[in-house]
Amino acid sequence: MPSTTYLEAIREGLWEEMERDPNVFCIGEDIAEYGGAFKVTAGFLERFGTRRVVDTPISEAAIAGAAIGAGLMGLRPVAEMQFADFISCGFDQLVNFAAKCRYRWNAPVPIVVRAPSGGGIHGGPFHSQNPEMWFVRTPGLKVVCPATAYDAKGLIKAAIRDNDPVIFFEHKGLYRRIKDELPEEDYTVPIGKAKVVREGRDLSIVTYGAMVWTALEVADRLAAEEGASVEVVDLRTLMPLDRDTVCASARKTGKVLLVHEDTRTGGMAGELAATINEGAFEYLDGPILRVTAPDTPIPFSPPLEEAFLPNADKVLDKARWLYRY
Amino acid sequence: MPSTTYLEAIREGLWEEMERDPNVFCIGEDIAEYGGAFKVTAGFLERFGTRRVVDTPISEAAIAGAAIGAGLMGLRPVAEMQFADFISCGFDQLVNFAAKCRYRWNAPVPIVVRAPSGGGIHGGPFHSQNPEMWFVRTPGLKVVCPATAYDAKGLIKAAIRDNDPVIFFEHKGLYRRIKDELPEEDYTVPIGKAKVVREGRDLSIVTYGAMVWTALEVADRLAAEEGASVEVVDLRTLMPLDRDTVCASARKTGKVLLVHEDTRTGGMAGELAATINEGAFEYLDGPILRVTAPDTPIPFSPPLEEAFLPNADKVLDKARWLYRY
Amino acid sequence: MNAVHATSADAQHAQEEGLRAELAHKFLYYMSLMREVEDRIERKLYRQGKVVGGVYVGRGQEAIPVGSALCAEPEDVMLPSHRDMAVFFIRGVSARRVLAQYMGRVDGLTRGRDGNMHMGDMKAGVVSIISALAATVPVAAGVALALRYQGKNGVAFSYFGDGATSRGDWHEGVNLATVQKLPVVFICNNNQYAYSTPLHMQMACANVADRGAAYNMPSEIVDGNDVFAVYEATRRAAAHARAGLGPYMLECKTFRMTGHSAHDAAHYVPKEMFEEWGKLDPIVRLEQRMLEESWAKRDDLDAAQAAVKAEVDDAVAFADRSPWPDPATLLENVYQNE
Amino acid sequence: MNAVHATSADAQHAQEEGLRAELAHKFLYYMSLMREVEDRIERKLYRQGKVVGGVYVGRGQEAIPVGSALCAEPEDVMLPSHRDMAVFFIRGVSARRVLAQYMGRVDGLTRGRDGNMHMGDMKAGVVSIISALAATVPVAAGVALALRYQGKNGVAFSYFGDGATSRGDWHEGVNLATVQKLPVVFICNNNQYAYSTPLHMQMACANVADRGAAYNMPSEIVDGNDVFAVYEATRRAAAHARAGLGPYMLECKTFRMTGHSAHDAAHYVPKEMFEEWGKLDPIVRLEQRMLEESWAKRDDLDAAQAAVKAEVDDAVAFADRSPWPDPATLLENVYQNE
Ligand SMILES: Cc1ncc(C[n+]2csc(CCOP(=O)(O)OP(=O)(O)O)c2C)c(N)n1
Ligand SMILES: Cc1ncc(C[n+]2csc(CCOP(=O)(O)OP(=O)(O)O)c2C)c(N)n1
Ligand SMILES: [Mg+2]
Ligand SMILES: [Mg+2]
Repeated sequence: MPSTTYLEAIREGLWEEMERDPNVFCIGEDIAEYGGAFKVTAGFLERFGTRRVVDTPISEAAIAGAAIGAGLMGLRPVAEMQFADFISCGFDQLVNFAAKCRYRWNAPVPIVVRAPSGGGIHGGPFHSQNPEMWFVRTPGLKVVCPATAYDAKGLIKAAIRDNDPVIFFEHKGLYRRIKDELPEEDYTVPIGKAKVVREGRDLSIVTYGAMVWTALEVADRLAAEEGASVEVVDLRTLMPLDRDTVCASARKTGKVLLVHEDTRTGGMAGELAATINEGAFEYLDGPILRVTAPDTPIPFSPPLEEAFLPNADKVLDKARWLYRY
Repeated sequence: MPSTTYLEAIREGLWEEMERDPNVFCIGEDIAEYGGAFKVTAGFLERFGTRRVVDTPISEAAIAGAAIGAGLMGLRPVAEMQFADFISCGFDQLVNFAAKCRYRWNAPVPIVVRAPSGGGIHGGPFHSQNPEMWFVRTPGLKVVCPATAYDAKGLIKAAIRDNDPVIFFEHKGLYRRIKDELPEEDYTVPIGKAKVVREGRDLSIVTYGAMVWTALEVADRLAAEEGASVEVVDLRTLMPLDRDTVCASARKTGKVLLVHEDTRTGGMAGELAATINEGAFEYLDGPILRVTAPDTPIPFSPPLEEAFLPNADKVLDKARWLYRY
Repeated sequence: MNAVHATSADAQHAQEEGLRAELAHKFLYYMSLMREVEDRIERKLYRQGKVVGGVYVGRGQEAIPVGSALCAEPEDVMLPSHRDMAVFFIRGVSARRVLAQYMGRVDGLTRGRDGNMHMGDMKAGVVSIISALAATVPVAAGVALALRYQGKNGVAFSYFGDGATSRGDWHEGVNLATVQKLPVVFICNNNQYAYSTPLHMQMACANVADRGAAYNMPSEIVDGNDVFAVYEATRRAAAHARAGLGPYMLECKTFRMTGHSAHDAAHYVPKEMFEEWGKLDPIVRLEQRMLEESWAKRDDLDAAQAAVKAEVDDAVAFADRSPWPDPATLLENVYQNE
Repeated sequence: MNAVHATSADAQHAQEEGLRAELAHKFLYYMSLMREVEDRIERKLYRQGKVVGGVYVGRGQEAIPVGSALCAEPEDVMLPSHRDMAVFFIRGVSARRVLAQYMGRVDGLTRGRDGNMHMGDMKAGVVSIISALAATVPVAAGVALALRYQGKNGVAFSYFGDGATSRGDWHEGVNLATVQKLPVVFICNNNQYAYSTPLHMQMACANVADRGAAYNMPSEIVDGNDVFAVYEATRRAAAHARAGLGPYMLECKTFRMTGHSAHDAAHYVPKEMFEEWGKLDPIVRLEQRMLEESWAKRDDLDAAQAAVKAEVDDAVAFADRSPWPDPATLLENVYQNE
């Protein structure tokens, strides 16, 4: 198989699910004739028609709400937010309607909301956000953040087949940067399972999304520099959180560095720090540290954005410190 | 001075600020003639007129947006959400407009959004939520959660005088349950400062909102039971977070129990766990633990709601365990 | 016209009369049942502390859910708002289960997890509201989209109050439904207040129906206290939607004959409005018409009311016996298989 | 009519002519400046990589910001959308600063913290948009509320595209403004597309102005490519709002003579539309009228265009010299005193 980009992997996963299950359909802004702002659904209109590729007015609440209504009826809508940043415009539908139907009245809402997120593309404060924590903290929603093309395809398929609402964050910076050889056959990646993407003994870096690649680079560099053996855990799903894999890694290495592109306060690292405290405190040989974006909006200008985003140098600094601790 | 309820304290603070500063005005649903769903603004219409007590249509986004517009013009709007649960309907205005104006274009948005939150009143999934973390994780917003009548009055005044957007969570369960003798004179309580409400040596309970009272009860009970000296820290403000006070307490007692009424995953306890790890790891004599509501919507029926909410028994169990650790 | 024709016309007329009489009895049953259940809840169970939390009733507005929902076909899907209890009865949900819902018991549609009208059952074709007003409007568009997608001939019935039309979700949902020409009947109960807020502080247009122009959507004003009028209008609206012509809105003018909720004395409503609208009580009007048209005698009506009371007595007893939810189940069903 | 009268009428006429000519020159200056700055950005700086991120231009729509904003009084507050660059120029923000903004430099209105039209300056009376479309509409209501509160006679100018009217925030903002009778002029540039989505997939009504009925708001359709028409209509609208009669909406029909953004080739737009609307270019039309009315000679116009080009040359050079923001400032000004 030729090498497939992260974006193409999502497109393929979506396409195959549309082929497999006539209940799957797409809904969003500019997704039909235009094929979506990032062209994830390019060609879908020609293959599946307007019935299954539904262009909407600029109405994120209506997109979310219509997906919910169709989901309650047994369809499997895949809604696209043009940018994850606009998900706040349909927020109530997701956190209050979709998230609580099953618990309240036993009504499954099997929807997927695709949300292109993340920085590094000079998108500025409104085209670069990482809003995953709004949803991680909302019981009833699942939150997925793939880092690789393989996982992106396997997870979009799993999300579509899942019987709960899934917010699917696609990192824009990975869309065309990351590739994988993908299997010919149908496969899924289970929601709720983290993956140890590199085994190590001395230090764990727990992360997700684009920062997985940063962590891998840091693992290489710290090995070269100090002979350190760094384990990298890719969470892949933030909710439900695979606490076992995280704690197992913490128990094994005794030192944990948490990394995310999202801003610091109230970010995923906090939840992980609490989890590791609860599940591996006695194994810790050093403080649980975190490298994250600072608590600011995401600036536009390249030098500011670069200063804002975590990168390998920043992660390496903390990793080295913790390794030597 | 006669004893003043938490609700009355907020009302007084708001009233006095309206008297003090002609730029302060209120905007929200049913706040004028009706005086608000909880009667916080009862009598305001008669005193201040429709110009300064603005009833709106059912439009949380418009309430938030209009407050922002007026704030940009130099007024000091105090917007009321009828219940904190509806803040998700005006979400984008708060997290994307209000939060980012100062950073982006140096435009202060001195607004206060009052949001009656919290459970224990059989309000069910849509009238009991604690949505503070949506805002704590959004740089540019301040988040305040008073636990006492004294603080409620001092903080609403500080919030109104603050030049940044403040989300002011009022715990509905405290409205009429909690009282204080309030000073005659004008006073404020600084935003961003936690308070050690009970000094102790053996164990710290860090919490906020209604759970402060639970923590104090637990401190008494653990003292009686085991002779333990429990320190209780009331955060009062969640953002900006007073990390120093939290870490100082952790360094002093070496054992920290984090408590909140909000659900577990992605809750404030995570942020605190990370903060304490970073600032007091070497002083820890036991794992940082947390007692929170579980990750479910908030159920309506009294036996379920009781099982859902953290209470003194649940906190005491963990506190005892940690004390003996 | 010859004898045969005359006879068949007579027969048809008689048959129509019979159908109308039958319909009137159905109307009466459901309207009375709703009135009685809500009365018990608001005036007894709530005051006894057996119903807790927010209680909103539809007293005086019963003609709207009843007249409209009785037009619905089995495939149609209902999205009632918080003053439309009769929709549940018409969809086959018993008074027993509704009362158990209000009392937070396991036999309620949400098994105690939610209260009052916050309930639904997809098997009965009823979607639960959430508190956020108008949130069901975009959801109704999605339901209608699915009905069409699935090749069904069903219609979504989307209910809301006058105040809910101020919400962004309302606009987005109606706009999407009209652009997509989806089979939705929008049913507004314009009871002239939203909590304490009178209509003119909610919208600058005189009628909710005036909002229809913004969506090029046919919109009709209906006497919401005349159950026959609601029924006829809904038939027109549903036929329009079912024919693939897109959404249709009904503005049913009515009045909320109570406070906003059980704890609201509605001091802000001029007394005369209660008096004036009290004279237009939809159940009284229906009974009068039934007597006038000789569809029923006073005795029949009394018997019907007695039967409803008995049914509700039984339902209250049932609900009162229904177990409380087991706290051990608290964590179940947030996600599937948990 | 005696001689004195005739003379004074003539004088008045001459004076009016003079004013119109002067106005036309102003129109031309601002429209040309916007066109030229945006051309440089889209066709040069963006392709050179000197402007990064999303670039949206208002080519062909310049008459709308220019004709409307030139009606604004100093106290009025502008809330431009993303194709209204000229509003900034009219409010005294130089081309230098606008270009520095696009290039992410410290001399941009956001000092590099945000890009393109995401900028504002309360001292100039301009509120910055955020990306979320129509989010400024409720904010405009709040600005207008404040103007009235403060006893000012100002008006808020709220700009948006056709597609933005689908958003809930638009509805809520317009509804609040009309209920409160706030001094807002709503100015829609209906350029017939929202990104790739044509009008009929955005709304079921034929005109954005049709939405006005839902709010009992006077709404006028204007030739958006005729700057005089926009100017006259805005004067009517602003006078209405200023007189305390509440909001007034203008739907300026126009066409987006580009793709949605610099990276969109707009294959989905039928070629004929570009051709047809190309003939209605507002700058060309204005120049023609100026020649016809003898307000200017060809040479004057050429000189004016040359002056604009020179101004923009200077502005680009300025922006290019403007420093990058210092990464050390990253954390500043999230809150006050930080
Ligand atoms: C988004 C939102 N804001 C506020 C409320 C609180 N609230 C509940 S009912 C109500 C009034 C509703 O008025 P209307 O839509 O006319 O329905 P009615 O109660 O009159 O039937 C309000 C303000 C809510 N439920 N949702
Ligand atoms: C809430 C929201 N959803 C989606 C977008 C992405 N987006 C940016 S501009 C645009 C089209 C806007 O159309 P219109 O309002 O007609 O303005 P125009 O660009 O045509 O001037 C879209 C969909 C956005 N900015 N905000
Ligand atoms: Mg109403
Ligand atoms: Mg447009």
